[in-house]
Amino acid sequence: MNLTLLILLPLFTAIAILLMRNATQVKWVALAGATAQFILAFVLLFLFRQERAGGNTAQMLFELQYNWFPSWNISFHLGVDGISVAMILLTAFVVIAGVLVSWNVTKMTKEFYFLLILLSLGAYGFFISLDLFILFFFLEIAVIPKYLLIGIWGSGKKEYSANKLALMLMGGSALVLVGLLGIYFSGTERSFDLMKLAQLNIPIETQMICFPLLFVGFGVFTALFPFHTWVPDGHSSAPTAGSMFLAGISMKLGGYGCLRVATYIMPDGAKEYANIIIVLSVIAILYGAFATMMQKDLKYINAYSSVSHCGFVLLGIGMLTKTSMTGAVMQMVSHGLMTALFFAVIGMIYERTHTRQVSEMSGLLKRMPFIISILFIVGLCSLGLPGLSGFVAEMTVFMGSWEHPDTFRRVATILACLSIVVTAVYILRAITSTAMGPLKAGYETLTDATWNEKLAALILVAGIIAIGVAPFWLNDLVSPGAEIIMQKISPVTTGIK
Amino acid sequence: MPNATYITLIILLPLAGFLMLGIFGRKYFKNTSGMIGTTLLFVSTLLALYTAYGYFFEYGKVDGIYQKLVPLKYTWLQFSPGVSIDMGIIIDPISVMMLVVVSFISLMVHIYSLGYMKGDERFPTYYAFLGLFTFSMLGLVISSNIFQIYIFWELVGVSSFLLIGYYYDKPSAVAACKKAFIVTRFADVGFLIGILILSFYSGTLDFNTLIATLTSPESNEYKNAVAVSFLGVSALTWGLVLVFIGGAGKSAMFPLHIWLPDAMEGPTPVSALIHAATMVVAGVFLVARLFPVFAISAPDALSLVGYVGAISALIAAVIACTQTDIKRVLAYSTMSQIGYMMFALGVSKYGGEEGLGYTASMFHLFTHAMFKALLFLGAGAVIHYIHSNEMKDMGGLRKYLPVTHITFLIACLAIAGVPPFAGFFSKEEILLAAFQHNPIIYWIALITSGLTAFYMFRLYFSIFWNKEADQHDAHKSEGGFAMMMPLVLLAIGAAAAGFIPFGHFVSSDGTRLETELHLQFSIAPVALGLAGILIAMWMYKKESTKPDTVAASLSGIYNAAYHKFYIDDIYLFITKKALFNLIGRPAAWIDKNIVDGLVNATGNSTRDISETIKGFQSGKVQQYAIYFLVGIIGLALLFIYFWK
Amino acid sequence: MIEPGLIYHMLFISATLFFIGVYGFFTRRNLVTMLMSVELILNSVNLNFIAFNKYLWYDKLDGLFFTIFIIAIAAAEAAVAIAIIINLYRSHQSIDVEKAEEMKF
Amino acid sequence: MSGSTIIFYLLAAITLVSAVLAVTTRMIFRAAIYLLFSLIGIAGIYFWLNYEFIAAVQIVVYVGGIVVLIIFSIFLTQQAGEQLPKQKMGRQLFSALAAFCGLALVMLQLAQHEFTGTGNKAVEPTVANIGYQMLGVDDNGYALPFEVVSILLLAALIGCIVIALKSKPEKA
Repeated sequence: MNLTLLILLPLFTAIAILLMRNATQVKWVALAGATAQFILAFVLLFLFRQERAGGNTAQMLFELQYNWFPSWNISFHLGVDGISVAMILLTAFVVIAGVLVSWNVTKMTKEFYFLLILLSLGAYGFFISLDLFILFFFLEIAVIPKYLLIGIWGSGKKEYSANKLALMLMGGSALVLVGLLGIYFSGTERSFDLMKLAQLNIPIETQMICFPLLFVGFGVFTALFPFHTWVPDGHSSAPTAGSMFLAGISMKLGGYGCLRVATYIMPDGAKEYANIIIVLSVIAILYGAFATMMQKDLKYINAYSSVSHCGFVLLGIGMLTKTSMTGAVMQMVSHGLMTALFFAVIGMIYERTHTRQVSEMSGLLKRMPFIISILFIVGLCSLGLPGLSGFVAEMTVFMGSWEHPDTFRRVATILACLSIVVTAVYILRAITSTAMGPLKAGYETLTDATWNEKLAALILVAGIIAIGVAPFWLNDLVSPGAEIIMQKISPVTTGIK
Repeated sequence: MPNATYITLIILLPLAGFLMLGIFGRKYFKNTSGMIGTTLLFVSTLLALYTAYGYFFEYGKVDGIYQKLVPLKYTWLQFSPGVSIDMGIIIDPISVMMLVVVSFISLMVHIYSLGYMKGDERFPTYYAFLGLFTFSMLGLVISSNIFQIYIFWELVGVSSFLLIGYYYDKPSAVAACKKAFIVTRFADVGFLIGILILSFYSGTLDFNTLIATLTSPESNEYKNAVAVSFLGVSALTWGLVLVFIGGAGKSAMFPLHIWLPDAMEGPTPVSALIHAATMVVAGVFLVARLFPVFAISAPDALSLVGYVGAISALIAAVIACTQTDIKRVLAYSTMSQIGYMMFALGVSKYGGEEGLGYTASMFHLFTHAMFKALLFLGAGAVIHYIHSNEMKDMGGLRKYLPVTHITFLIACLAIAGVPPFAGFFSKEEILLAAFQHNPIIYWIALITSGLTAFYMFRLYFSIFWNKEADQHDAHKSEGGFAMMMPLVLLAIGAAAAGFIPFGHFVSSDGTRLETELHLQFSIAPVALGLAGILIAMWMYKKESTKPDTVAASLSGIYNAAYHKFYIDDIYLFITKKALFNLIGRPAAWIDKNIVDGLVNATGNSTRDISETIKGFQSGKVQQYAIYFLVGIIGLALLFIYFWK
Repeated sequence: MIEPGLIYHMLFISATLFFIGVYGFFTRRNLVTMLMSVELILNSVNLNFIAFNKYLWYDKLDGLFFTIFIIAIAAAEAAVAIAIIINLYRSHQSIDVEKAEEMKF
Repeated sequence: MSGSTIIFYLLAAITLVSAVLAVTTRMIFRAAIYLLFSLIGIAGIYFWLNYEFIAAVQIVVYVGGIVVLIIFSIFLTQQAGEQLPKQKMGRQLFSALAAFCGLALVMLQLAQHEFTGTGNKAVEPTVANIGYQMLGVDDNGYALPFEVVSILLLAALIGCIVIALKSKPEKA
């Protein structure tokens, strides 16, 4: 399969959207494009599994390389492994759901959909790049539409949030860029090629400097404590689809970058800084969870819980075992689906009740059984109910983390485990007080979900359940990739024989 | 060999019911959902009975020992070589016994609910949730992998949450379901960490392998697990204690019991199924499942189980004497009886005659399921008739509810340990086991058994005798066939289950255990039981002021017990005051003001700096020219004199 | 015939003239007088070119050509400048630079 | 001190003194006149150096063209007799200081620098030589800059017209 399709498809969709005359056409073109992406992602999955089943054990499949800027050794180098395929699937799910829930956007519809599709273009490009320069290029493509999405279609203090988000993410990108250049100029060979750099054994001094730059840079995207404050403001001000993309896709760019770029290229740096990463991620997990408990706005609740959940991604990476890395990727996929769905549901509720304050809602189950059922599913997923994706991912991280016999990591793991209680507290608080209790006066005429909302929700729920009920396929997809990343990190003493 | 397909079907049929009714029920099966659920479960129950028959009488026994068979195992999630979550089926005496109990009680509740929940707006949802619960509980008991049990453990918890909150527009129900979920969740963290510890040291998650490695003193795994210690206690003991915390949460052991009384907000049949007969004994089941490890490798952990069980039994019995809500009385009674099962395990040893406690515990679990379900369903019938849970609204109902009255009486006699009802046999075994191994626990158990008889008959007399029935509408009937049939069936069970030679089937090591009655030993408990009944009769048979007088004379302890020994208030203090105010609020504050403040401060200082700098851009050409010249001179000096 | 030492004199004159022009450019507030200062500066440059041509590279005429071109450009520049000044005067009723400061911040 | 040298110093003095007066006087018209003298002084220096052609150009373009242009613009924008507004004292001092420092620096550098001329044969700056080279297209020809400057002049011409045009009143 030619991977450029993944870039060209959104590109042509975006162009086609610009050529459309009215909002209806725009919507249908966007939906068609998103559906095509969705199908393409599954075709990719299918072909990938076929290749692997056929015995192709190359690290990257479907590789593709064009010279782009030969004098600086920049090439247009694409390729996927299991981790990328998982992330691409996630993106496809979120994009189609995002397009569907935005069906009622009336303000500048064409531009809105254009930006959504552009963002997906950046994400796909990011996930399939094997050249750090184009990886960075796509990263930037994925950042800029967010600013506009929040600034134009947002709500509340949207300008503030848009600025904050864009500046913090740009700051992160700047660190990434500095780190990339540091790597580029450090070795004997000037190269941006990921696969080449991974073989190069970058000197430890360089790693000590560049690893934190890259990790923190990407970490900003994935809400690394204390660089997470864009998350609550950004998510709560963004339009529904914007929040979905932000939490479902953008935050994953960071996690993927931490894993694929920082840890893969600089294993020694990762080992040196592992303890710091663990401490920060445990803080993010617990502190995010406790901060969530005090939130009153549904979007803030989900945003802070994202901080907590993304902490698991970083914890999985910081623990540096194959299982924990696999868990980190699973958590990315799971959290992407789950949080996108959560934001979609919040958006649906908000469209009907015109409030997001938990205290102002009550007994909605009576009027909108479908939406609230989805809310229950996503809430339960968030607190890690077996059968849904969150459980699988968190447990994999825990199991991976527990493979270290030293006390420090043990304590970290136990602290992280404790968060599942806090998660239960805030999730139950949020869903019971919105959904249950007597129906609030004035809400008697609320209606249930429309076809597009139902479709969007069901697609995401299908993803969540597919992972939750049958995690082995995702595990099989991801763990070989994690293993390769782990190969260069000299085997950490594992207790499990 | 057992047929894996049948056993899988036992579990999957309720799940099918859940999916079908949950997704399509509201639209297509508005009225037929009850019948669908019940039929599916009926098939399940038949299959379970068939499996039990097959296991106990056909293939289960090899050389006189019941084997642990694993007819199905499927790798669900591979962590690292050897460590994986498998979805499997384990067939051994306790899992088969539980299969029968769970499916049978569940079937009774399904049938009963056909009458009890008739006309409810969310009828299909109710049956869907029942299906989900039954699925999870059945899955739990046949789990062959410790992580698999955790998975179903959580699913059981969530179905319990959904069913407690079934009347979702009642704020008290909403609060109760939250509380139940969060308290058990808290305990589950212990369970989870326990799993992590056990899996780390044994290198597996599979029950059979895990038990085998951790109970053989020669294996390296065992040596490691015992050698590593934390706070003077070996890692293995820690792991088991943590697992037990999980079990204690689910089984409402002191001090994690606070959710159980509140859980009575759910529909009464649900209380009968989940919060009396099946889910709450999951903790007991878990300890029994890991019993060899407890008994052989970590006797300290096992004695902890024993003491926790005994304390819970006593405290719950005392509290039960003072409660006025009949369902709450039953809830505390459940807790007390589970305490019995726990300490029976706690005083047991592994293997042979020494394993009497194990058998007794399982036996009690079995009989308790019968009579406690019966009690709840009977209470349900009463509540259905009176529309109130409070004792003071009841009295003299024996004429109006004859079937309920008789069956309820049988259940009360059974729980009070009056021969020849089921409870007598199982309780005698427990007391015997305790007597043999731990006198302290034995005395606690004895006192508790007297209290049990007292509070059960207090309940019985208050409902069916006491003041004469007033203006209850005569035209109201006791409830249809659907409600009466389960009562009668369960009453038969409660009356006759004790005659099953339980030790022949279930014992700690799978061998045949002969249990005989020691008549001279039985005198004390039976006498105490009868005394309890007589006191209750004296106080409550006729309407009088005696109870108040007694309560007044024992005011200190009465008040403490009436307020559940203030444990709820302590929890409330810890969570509301401490957790929210001391951690949650500061965390949110720090985030808003310090972390975010720093971010904003960075932004603001950038702006301030630029405000200062922009003064240079005055728009005045001459100023620019001066800067320009000064700059040039500066650069020239720099390059000429300093940077040659 | 040629005294090389004189080049120093020429360059001193040129430099002095230049800084006189600079001083004028800094202190004058009237645009026309600023333009005059600029002309002085240009002339000092011309003088420099000529001096170098005369005393150091007398075998070529390049300095001379530069001077010619500078004079041509200066003429054009003066014309444009004056057009701008007049336009500014129309819009501001003044040609005080201190008052023409819209392009700030 | 030969007569030639005296003339040189005289010309230099005229140039510098009138330049100083041109930038300091507060009568704008007088400033223009002082500028005129300064430019004439420079033309004199050109004559003194035997660069007659340049001297002529200097007089024709600067004295005859630019200064006249400046005087016109003074008339167009200003009451000729008015005194210029006084600059702030601080600004004056600072400008003088900056200019003086710059001058000192340049002078210092000049004084320390040793100039060496080429030993080649001199080329006479006659009008014929200038003319040939100006329009020559060989290695030393200046035809291209010449053309460029002519285009620049044209552009300046058009630019002047456009800038100085009165903007039309906007149509309603």
